[in-house]
Amino acid sequence: MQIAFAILVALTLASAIAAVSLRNLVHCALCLALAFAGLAALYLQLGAQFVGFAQILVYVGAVAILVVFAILLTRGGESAPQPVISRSWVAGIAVAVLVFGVLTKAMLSSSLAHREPPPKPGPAVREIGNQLMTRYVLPLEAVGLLLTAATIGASIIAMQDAGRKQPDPQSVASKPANARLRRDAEEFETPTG
Amino acid sequence: MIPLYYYLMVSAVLFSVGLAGALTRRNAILVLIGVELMLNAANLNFIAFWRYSPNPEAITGMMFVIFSIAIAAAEAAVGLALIIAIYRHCKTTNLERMDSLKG
Amino acid sequence: MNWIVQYLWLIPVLPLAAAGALAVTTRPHRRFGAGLTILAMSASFLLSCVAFASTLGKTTATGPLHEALNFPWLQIGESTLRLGWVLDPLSAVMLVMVTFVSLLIFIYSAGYMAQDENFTRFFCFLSFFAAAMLGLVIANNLLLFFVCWELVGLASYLLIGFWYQKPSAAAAAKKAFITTRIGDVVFFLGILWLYSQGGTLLFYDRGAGCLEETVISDLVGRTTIGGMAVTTGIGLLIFCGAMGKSGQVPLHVWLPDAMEGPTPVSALIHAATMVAAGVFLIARVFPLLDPSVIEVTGSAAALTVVTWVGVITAVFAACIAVAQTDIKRILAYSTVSQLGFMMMGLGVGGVAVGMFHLITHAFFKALLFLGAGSVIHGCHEEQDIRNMGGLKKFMPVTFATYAAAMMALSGVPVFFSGFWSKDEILHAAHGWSISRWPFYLGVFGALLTAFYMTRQICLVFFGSNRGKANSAESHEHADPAHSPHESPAVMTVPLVILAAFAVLLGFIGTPAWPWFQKYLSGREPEFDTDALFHSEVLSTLLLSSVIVAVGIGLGWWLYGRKPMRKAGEADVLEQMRPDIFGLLKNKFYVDELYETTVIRLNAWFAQFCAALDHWVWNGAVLLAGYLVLGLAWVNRFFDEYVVNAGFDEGCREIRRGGKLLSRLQNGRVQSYLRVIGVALAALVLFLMWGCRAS
Amino acid sequence: MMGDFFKGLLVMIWRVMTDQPDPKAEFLSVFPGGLQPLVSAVLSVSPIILVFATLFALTTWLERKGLGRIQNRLGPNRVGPYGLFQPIADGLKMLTKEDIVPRSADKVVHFLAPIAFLVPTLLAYAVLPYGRNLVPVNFDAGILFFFAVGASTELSIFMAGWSSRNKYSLLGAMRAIAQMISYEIPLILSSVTVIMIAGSLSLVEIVEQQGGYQFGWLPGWFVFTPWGLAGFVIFLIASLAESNRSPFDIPEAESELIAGHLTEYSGFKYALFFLAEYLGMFAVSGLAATLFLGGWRAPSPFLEWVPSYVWFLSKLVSLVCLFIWIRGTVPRLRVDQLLNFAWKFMLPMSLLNLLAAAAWHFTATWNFIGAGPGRWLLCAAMIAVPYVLLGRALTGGKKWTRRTYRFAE
Repeated sequence: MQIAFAILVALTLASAIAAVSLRNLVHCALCLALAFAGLAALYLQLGAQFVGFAQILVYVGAVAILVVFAILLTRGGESAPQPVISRSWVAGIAVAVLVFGVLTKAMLSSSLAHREPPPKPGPAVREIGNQLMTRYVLPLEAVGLLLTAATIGASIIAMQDAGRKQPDPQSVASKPANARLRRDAEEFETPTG
Repeated sequence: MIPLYYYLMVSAVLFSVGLAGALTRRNAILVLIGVELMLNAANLNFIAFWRYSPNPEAITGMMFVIFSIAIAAAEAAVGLALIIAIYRHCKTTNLERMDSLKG
Repeated sequence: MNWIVQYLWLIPVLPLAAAGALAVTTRPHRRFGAGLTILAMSASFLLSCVAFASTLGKTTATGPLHEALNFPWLQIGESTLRLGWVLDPLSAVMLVMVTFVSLLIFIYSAGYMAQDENFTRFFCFLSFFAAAMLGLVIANNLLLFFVCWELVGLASYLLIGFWYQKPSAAAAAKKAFITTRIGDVVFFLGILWLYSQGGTLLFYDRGAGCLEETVISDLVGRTTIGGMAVTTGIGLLIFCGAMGKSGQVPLHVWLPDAMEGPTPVSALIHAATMVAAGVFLIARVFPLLDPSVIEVTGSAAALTVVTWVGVITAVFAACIAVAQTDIKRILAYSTVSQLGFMMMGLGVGGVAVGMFHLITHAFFKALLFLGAGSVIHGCHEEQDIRNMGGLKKFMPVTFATYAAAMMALSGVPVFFSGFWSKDEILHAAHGWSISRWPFYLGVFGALLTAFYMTRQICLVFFGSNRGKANSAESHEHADPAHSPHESPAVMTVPLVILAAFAVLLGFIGTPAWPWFQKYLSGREPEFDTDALFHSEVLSTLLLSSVIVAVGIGLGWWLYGRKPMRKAGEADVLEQMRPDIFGLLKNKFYVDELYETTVIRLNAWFAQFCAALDHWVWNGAVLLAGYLVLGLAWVNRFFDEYVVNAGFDEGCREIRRGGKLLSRLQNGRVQSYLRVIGVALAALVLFLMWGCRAS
Repeated sequence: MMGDFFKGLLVMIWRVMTDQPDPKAEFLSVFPGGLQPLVSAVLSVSPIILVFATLFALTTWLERKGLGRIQNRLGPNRVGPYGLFQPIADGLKMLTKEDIVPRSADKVVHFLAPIAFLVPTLLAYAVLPYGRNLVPVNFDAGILFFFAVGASTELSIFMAGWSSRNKYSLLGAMRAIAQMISYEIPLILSSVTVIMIAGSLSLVEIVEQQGGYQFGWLPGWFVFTPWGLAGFVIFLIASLAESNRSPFDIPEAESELIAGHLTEYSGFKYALFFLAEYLGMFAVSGLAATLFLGGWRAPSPFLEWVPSYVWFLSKLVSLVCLFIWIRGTVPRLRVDQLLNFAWKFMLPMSLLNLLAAAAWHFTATWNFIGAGPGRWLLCAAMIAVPYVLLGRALTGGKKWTRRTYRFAE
């Protein structure tokens, strides 16, 4: 138990740090995916099966892919020649450390930090389903709406505006992946690296 | 058995790592990655508190995480689309050169 | 209240709706346009018939029953202006006549205008005109009457100028509009006077209307300049409007020129309906002119004027008609003279006599015009009767109907409607108390009528064809394209129907069985044949028959016996008395007279005004302008050197301050994020201490 | 000690053979408590790997034979009887080949890609119920797990394509990802119908639900309901695309971009990819069998005596044969056709199918005369009518002209 936890934490934190510190953006993205996977594993260890799998499905399966695509579309694929750390990095680090310190202080000073877990709760998936459909049905609807809006908005924002580049209407179809793919084809005619 | 504040520490570290990334990297996408990490740290907190709460039958924490995951996905999609649009507009993802809104 | 009265408004509204629909239809929908208008027209024709039937046998003690429906329309301070419509024998008769004739003419025009590119526009105007006319007929309020009256004028303007490409048509339209307008202004004065005196414009309002005892008996009491009764004055003013509309001398000049419009228009407006509106107006306001009809004693001086104007018009126009060569102009002048007859009839014999002639005349004159149209159509837009002749064999139907109409107009005894109606008038004139001259002049007019109609029909239908096709007699039917031909059925069928009516309609008003007169005056007709053989009735009958015979015989002797050989040849009368003929041919130089007097004066006055404008007002305006300019200049100076300077300084200061502040916003996302992070830390710390404290 | 080890082993095998509950218990009792979880894990994993590796070998042979027959060739017929040992020969060749890595390639990622591809694929097998009591892990969110790991293979494909610094590979990877994302949605939606009806995310539970026979003879498999049939078809098409098989094999279209993201791979890594793809295909067809074809259930009452895993395997293999057949028959799509098909046809149809399933669920309480046929007709109409309309709309009413063949002179 402890060992597994230690391994998972080490993996997660290491890959998270790598994700924000590596030079090559694609590596960053991959490490990010790894960190997400580690987090999912932590969820599983905490007995939140559904959330864990959802985490993998959404983050590793979708968000990481999105990030990768964005990186390639913004030609971040090759390692940046210029320094990747912004000029005011000292201040940034300082702020981060400050926040960390404050958080730890808050945590350690809180009473329930040393609480032990109660006996494992029963399988929660069916329960989650019921709750989603009954108590949380309104938030669920809202989230559905949000996701739809986000899909449409994202595809419209990222779409090559039709007038300029893609005269044919069907390639500006209701899907970024389509436009996306074509754009890759355009942007990566020349071998990169 | 692992006490709660291990998880809290982990999430704190994760949060500050994300914050540091968001604060120090030049590339907009990296900033977004940092933000995602911060979000996940928060999620970890929720799950941990749910698991360690006196009655885990009340699955509010998990619910919260589920919704936040969904929202994070949407946020990532829109954010990345915005970054792409910005890149197409001014040919850079370097945040320090995107300061046309300065006073 | 009779149910049909509730829905009387439908009668004018249906054609109006059709017109509106057509106004937005595009050119290609010819069939739709014609169909729609004809449909609407027939619908309102049926309604009118129902209304007519519902008025039969409804009488009151004093006279006919007037069923009026009034509603408040406009509230001005205390007084409400109420509009409404009325159904009584007068309007019912007019309704039936107008709708029926219009319907036939619509059908006819569908054939006549078939080639015209603005087909739909034409039907739109026609329908609009019919709507206005019907509104005028059912109006129960002098104002509403006037509105419809003006609309009718507008419609006639539009229709006369329908072929506005032709400058002559445009001029004619303008002439008609302005001439009638002169009359209308006076008419409107009359209305205003009536309103100021009587306080109401409703015709019938349960005893309080301006045509009913209370008001009338109140009005006849008052006198105005020259001891003239107010009613008389008002009546005269209103009569001026009637003069303008139905072309009485001296305002008749527009009517002949109005023949520039398409022939169905001439038939509809300038023969059957619109020009009759004037007569109808007089008939409508008859109590004002002659209070005695509603048992109110008062002067009927206005009627005398009406009579004299009518008589003069009748003879005057008849004389001119003798010498015209344009087929439609002849008819136009005959219309004028017939209108004169109607006026005279009203004057000497009352409503019934005039209206009877109006109705019969409407039918046969419409028929004449349609026949003329068919002739013109058949002769390829040829209008000069000298270039016609011998059309009898080319267009038999037209000829038959035309002949019937001609005989009706010139009043061939017994079998033709014109005979009875005109005889009524003559008979009434014979019995007129004031003077005998109207009678003699009327007889003379009737003689002339018969004469010129005979002349026309001889020149048009008998003899040999003098058309361009075979001006050289070498080949009779060389090119059938140019030889005259009969018109299509859609045009001839209305002719036949109208002819039937032109013949038969007379019998509803014979002295033996005066149904029409009784109906109008709201009494039961009784049938007695010996009324026919009453001495002076019989004598007038015989006299008018003799007149007609003489007139026709003269015409035949002069024109029928040895028909005109070729187009260029001079008229027979011209050969005898060139001077008179010339005088008549040029319409007594009335137009020229107006040209030299009225219009010249007008032009001179206009120039005077222009000069005044240019020198006096213009100067004043310029002066004011320069004054303002000077002020503006001073103003500007002040602005630039006082206000602007101060503001510039202030703005510069403000901008400097803004620059300083805007340093904070350097547009870097991450710096904002940093601030947020610090704020977060601060917040957490604050909360912790807050908890500790509490 | 040794005795009851073998006894336990034999008992376990017997129990497995005869579908008895909890086969491992007796054998595990042999081991000390600390070891038991490990041993049980090994016991669950090793047979899966063995069976499916063999199946992979056989399938390659079967595919080449079948394609050969379809294309009127003989196919492999040199090594062993009917060329049965061909896979072994291929395997040897693969393992002994030189492993080439391009100089400019990103070494680490290039190396990690095949592993990152293989591992999730193997993980997916953890939740499939192979027999009546034969399921490695019975998650109560099993199907979600399956899709989660399935989704994480896309990243590995991207790794492969991006790391080998080759435009063909990159294009292939991009195509693959676009295609997988696009077809994951119909895949998941069509299985959501099953989840809705079964009311559970656990595959075991789902198979339980499909028991019994309607009308006495028709098995209660979900494929025998209107929505189930439609869902099954959608699922099959989507899973074809998910496993990059013809006609959706444009990511590795040999003729356009030479094997796509596999261009720069050779030898063992290539073999891993190859293996992983086939394993993925097995897994997904296994899932199809579990969701729609009643998993390990027998098609009719009098065949109940046959062991359940036989049924499962036979269904799986027949699905695989179907895949092979399709590959031999249908030509490859263009990219835009592929994506349009996914987003304009598959997605709406699967959504409608969801509605139909909902209708099925709510009409279950009908109890008037002809209720059964009634709900059948209703759901069938709810699927068929939009299908026809959508088809009309998408083909734009264009007539299919006769295909014209052009030959090179």
